[in-house]
Amino acid sequence: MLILKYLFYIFVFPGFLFCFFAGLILAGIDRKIVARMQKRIGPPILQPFYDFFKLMGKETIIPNSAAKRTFIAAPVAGLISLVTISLFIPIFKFSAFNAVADVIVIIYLLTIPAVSLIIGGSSSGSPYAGVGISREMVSIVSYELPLIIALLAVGKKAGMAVNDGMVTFSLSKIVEYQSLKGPMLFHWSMIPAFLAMLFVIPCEVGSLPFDIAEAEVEICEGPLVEYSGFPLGIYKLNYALKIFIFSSLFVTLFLSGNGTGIILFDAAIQYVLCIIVVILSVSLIRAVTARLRVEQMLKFYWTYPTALSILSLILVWLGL
Amino acid sequence: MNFPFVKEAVNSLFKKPSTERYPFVKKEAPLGYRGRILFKSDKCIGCGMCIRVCAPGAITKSTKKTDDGEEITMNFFMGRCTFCQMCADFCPRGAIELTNEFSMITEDKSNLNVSGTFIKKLPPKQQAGSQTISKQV
Amino acid sequence: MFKKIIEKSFEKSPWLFHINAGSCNACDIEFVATLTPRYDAERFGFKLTGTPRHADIIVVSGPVTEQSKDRVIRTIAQVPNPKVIVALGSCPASGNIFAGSYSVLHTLDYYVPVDVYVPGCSPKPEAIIDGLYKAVEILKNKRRDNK
Amino acid sequence: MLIVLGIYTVVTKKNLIKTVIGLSLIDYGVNLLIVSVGFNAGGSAPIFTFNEIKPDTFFVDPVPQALTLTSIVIGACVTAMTLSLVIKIKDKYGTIDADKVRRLNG
Amino acid sequence: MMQHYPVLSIIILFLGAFLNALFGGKSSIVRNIITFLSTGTSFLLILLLIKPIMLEGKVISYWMGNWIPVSDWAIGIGLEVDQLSLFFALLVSFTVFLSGIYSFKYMENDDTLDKYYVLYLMLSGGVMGFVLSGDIFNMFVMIEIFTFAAVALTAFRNYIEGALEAAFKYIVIGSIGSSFILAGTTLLYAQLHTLNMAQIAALMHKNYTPITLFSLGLMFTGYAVKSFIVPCHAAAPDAYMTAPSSISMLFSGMVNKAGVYGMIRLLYMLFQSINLPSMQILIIILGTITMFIGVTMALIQNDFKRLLAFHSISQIGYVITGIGLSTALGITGGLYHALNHTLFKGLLFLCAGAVFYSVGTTDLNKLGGLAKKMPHTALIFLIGAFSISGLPPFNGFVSKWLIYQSAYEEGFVIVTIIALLVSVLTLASFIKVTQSVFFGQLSKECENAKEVPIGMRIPMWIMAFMCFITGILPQYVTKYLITPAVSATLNIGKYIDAMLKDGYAEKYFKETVPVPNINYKLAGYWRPEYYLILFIIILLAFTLTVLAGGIDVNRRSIVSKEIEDYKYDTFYSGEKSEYSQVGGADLFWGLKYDFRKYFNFMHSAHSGVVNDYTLWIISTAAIVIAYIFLLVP
Repeated sequence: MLILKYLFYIFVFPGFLFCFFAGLILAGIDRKIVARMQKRIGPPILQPFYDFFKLMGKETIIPNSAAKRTFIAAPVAGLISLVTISLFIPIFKFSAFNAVADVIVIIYLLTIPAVSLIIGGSSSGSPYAGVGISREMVSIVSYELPLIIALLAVGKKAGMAVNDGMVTFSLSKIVEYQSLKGPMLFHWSMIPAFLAMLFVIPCEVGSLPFDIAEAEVEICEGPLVEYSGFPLGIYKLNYALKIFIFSSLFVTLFLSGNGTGIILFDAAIQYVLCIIVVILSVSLIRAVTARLRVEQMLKFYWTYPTALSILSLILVWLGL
Repeated sequence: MNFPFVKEAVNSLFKKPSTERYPFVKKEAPLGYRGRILFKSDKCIGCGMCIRVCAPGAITKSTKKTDDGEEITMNFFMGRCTFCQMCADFCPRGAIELTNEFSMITEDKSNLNVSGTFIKKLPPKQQAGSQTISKQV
Repeated sequence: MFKKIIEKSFEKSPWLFHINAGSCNACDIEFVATLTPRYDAERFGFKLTGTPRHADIIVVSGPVTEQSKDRVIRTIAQVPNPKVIVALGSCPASGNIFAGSYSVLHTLDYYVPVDVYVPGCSPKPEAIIDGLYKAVEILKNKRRDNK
Repeated sequence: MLIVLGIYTVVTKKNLIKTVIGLSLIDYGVNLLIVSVGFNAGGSAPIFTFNEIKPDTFFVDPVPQALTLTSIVIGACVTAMTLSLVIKIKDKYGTIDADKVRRLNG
Repeated sequence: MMQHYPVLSIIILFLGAFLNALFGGKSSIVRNIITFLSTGTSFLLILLLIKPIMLEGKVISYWMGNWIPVSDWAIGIGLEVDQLSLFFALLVSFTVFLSGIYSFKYMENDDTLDKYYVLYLMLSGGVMGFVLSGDIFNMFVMIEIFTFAAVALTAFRNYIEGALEAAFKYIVIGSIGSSFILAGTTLLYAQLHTLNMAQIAALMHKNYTPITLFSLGLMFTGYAVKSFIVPCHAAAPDAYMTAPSSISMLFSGMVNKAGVYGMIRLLYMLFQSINLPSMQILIIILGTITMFIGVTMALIQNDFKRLLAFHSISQIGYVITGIGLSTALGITGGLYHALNHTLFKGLLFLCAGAVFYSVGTTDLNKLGGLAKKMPHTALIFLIGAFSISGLPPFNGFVSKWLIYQSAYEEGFVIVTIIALLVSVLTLASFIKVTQSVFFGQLSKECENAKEVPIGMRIPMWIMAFMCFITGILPQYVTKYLITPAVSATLNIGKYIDAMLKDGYAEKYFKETVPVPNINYKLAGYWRPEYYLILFIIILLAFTLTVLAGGIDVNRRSIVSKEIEDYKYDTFYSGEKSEYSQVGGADLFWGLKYDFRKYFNFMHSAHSGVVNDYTLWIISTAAIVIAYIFLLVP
């Protein structure tokens, strides 16, 4: 019986199907909002679905300089890790697996899709992919630092109150803390961490100002140069899933509390919050800014957001 | 670190998008637009002025002997034309006119040709005395 | 049912890839103009991609000069099947004013089977949208008949 | 004292052979240290045969002496090894100046 | 019979070395058999020892030449095997056994092989002896033996460009380190008149005289030199790079682990001073610096083995930090990481050896596209790279997680942040290696690269499998291997009683020895059903790919020849797909550009001159001693 419950978790609710639809719709909304900001009609909301199914229908070409097996396996590895992350993220107190310390698990699981993109790109053997990989890696290094500090700050804050002063790495404890004391955002010591995380989302997801790795213009789609048909579809799906998962992680960290009892309502509320977060951070910045150079991005990420999150860490450290 | 167009982007979010819904709403080309060529074969006298003046050489003339004169067909190959309207200006008889129809999408190249034929009656020839005329002058 | 969804989605999200085979850039600007807010091509799902591998519709502009000949052939060969080739402007169709030059020997359809011609020395954005619209139909029945 | 002197030579001298000498100096210094540890005044050398142990003879502590034996042997091997290496470096790099023999850096 | 296993395992190794010297010259088969037998039996003996020691917690003590301690005063050299030393012995014998198999094939086109195997067995015997011995001078002798063997092996392939120079540096630094240890041992002896570790621990309890503190400083630096902690790490990368890969695997698997073992024994056993916060901070600072410098130096390397060498330095930094935390969780993390490090670092060095064996060069800029020619090595390398950078299903993740957890709980927030950052940088540098060695365009040199013979691939597969297992089943590994070892480190009462006789420890320790509570809940361990779910997901994903992949792949129609031959070339925006490999030095331009001042400084700091390295060691010794005298009492 337990297996069935878990199977349901994996495939339906917080797992594959839910994320599949939620992610793609979120990506559609994001593209529509960006279009509307530029005063043009913009594609229909279901556009990512059409893109995905069209790519399923197209022929898969494997270039002869590619290492065939890794070339196909890489996108699937990214997909698997994204699905497993979604199991860990609690939606208002309900989470498929409430392992004790899953913030670190999530940090590492979040790097796997990026690594799968890199391995896929490098296995395709094209020089464009080589350049794309080195940029993707630099972008991972640049956004990882502020992300870690912000998560530690949140962990420390939740840990202060909930599990007797020790730091907590478990999301369910963080949610519990927020249900007691209201969403994390309202504690003024957490505002810098909130802003830092807001900056991190575009780079983590790879949206415009920081999508140097998949810059269409200069190095034509970076690591995805040689992909076509089905693996490319999986990569586009990964992109959409990442938006959804990272924003819902953001919501659990900063905006959650004790939602209503029924899971469906909770999921709906969480999803609405995700949309707002995505619009605020990804679409707005995407519609307005141009693409940065690699080391400008690194310089940016290791100064402003890191300083913000360190500030909030210190504040939390002083027990405020 | 100022984001340039944030204000403009946000309030354009609420305004109506300014795209023209083209395929569903037909749109007329502006007045003087140089579109597809309309060839009025009855006015044309086959002088070939437009051929000489057409830069890409999109106009070809072919004549065919028929019993009551030459049958001349002028063929304007749209695929080669730069729509510069030189031929329309230079045509002494104003036989060429560029309409403002702009979408000439085709699958095969052949139906890009605009052509018109007309019969040009030659002046009646005095069979024997043709050389004599020249001497009189 | 699955095949039907794929069928419909082919029509809804064609991706474009632009090749400049020596054109005077008039058609290139017009082509990109279709993606601007005024003639928004994105509402039909058109999206400009960076690599031929991602593309469905290939838009070639400019007379196929000797230099760009084998590059055009190679790039078009690298596009995965059900692909549609659109000749933008009158240069690829006939070589326009460059026809007689030493470097323009043949027109595009000599090297590659062209599906749609969009004539006009830099055709209007609306004309380009019409052309792409027809290309999408061709793509759909290409997809259906070799399925 | 000897140890400090040895360290000084190893650190400052450029010529590799001088470094080897410095090394062995350090080694001998430590050996002297070991021997001196075991010393207690007035004791006689700890060599005796079983039958004539006199209860009250006062011996110098034998254990460090055993230690020094091994460490002298080790010191000798170290010097032998380093010298053989120096010879090989000489014919390979053509020089034994520490500054020149620095291809592996970074 | 069990009493004699530890001694036997050491003797067999030395016996093997001796036999090899005698009969080795004749033919390679004889040599291989001797080596295989000796390493195999010693590994077997250690395995047999696991049951009594690990499970029942017994501690075996064995007096060489049965010099039984007279009136509870240790005279002879005692051999002491408790859980901790057995844990390390297991590591040592496992790596020795595998590397032996590997080197049969790997070294076949080298000359004077019998000398190689003699030195090889000397090295393994030395480390085994070091790990099992209970007497500090005996440990010193064993250190000398394995440093000697290591130096000789580094210079084994003297035609390699820097081998001699690396060997010379290694021996100079190594012997300075061991003279420090010798000086420290003698000072201890001067103070306590005994060499037996257990007795020292008992006598030393709570009464620190200045001399013992001074000897602590000396020995601490000595062991730091041996385990290549940052200030004195300069000799390591050169030695790793020039030594044959099967030996550099031993270096990274055993030699610096021996240094770490010495450090643990020194800090936890002899000087229980570790729980003084000031001493703790020193070790953690050293650990973090090692981590950081090791990785940043690795990023700018463009030689495969040198990059791996710098990585093993940074991983040792992890282990040291883990141990420095001195909480039960911290030490578990440290030891677990030591186990993992031996596994995946050994694996990576074997892959480096395989690449060297088939292509002949390990320079990142020249290699490329080997995945097509050597699929097995590429796959194994990927497993190794993922486990070292700590991606979840593999073993690096578990141990790093423990270290982060304990570091953060101890309040060292900066340490956790740096540790996480270092793990991302490790990932970065391994992506660089994968791209420039295995994927990308096939370079000219690699045309004739062929897959590595079976003989070398078996140990690689075993290692890769072990990496995966320790990653998936952390509870079992910790329950049987690590927790007993941790309890042994923390609670030394049992060690002393077994060594001398019961009740001895109580006499000296005024209060009963506190048995630390090891019942910390293994924070956030994956419950077994996770694995079930994980496998289901992977199964699903696999079917998905085959199903969808299948549909399109067979539908790929071959159109006319002229057009189609370009179809499968990589996309060069039209150009002929000529060779242009992106890899090696020109990766991570962004990072290098931003920190170029830092990288240039680091580059010049490793000047390669022997004197500078020795200067560093001396300065670290001075700092450590000054630190101890100022802060500890």
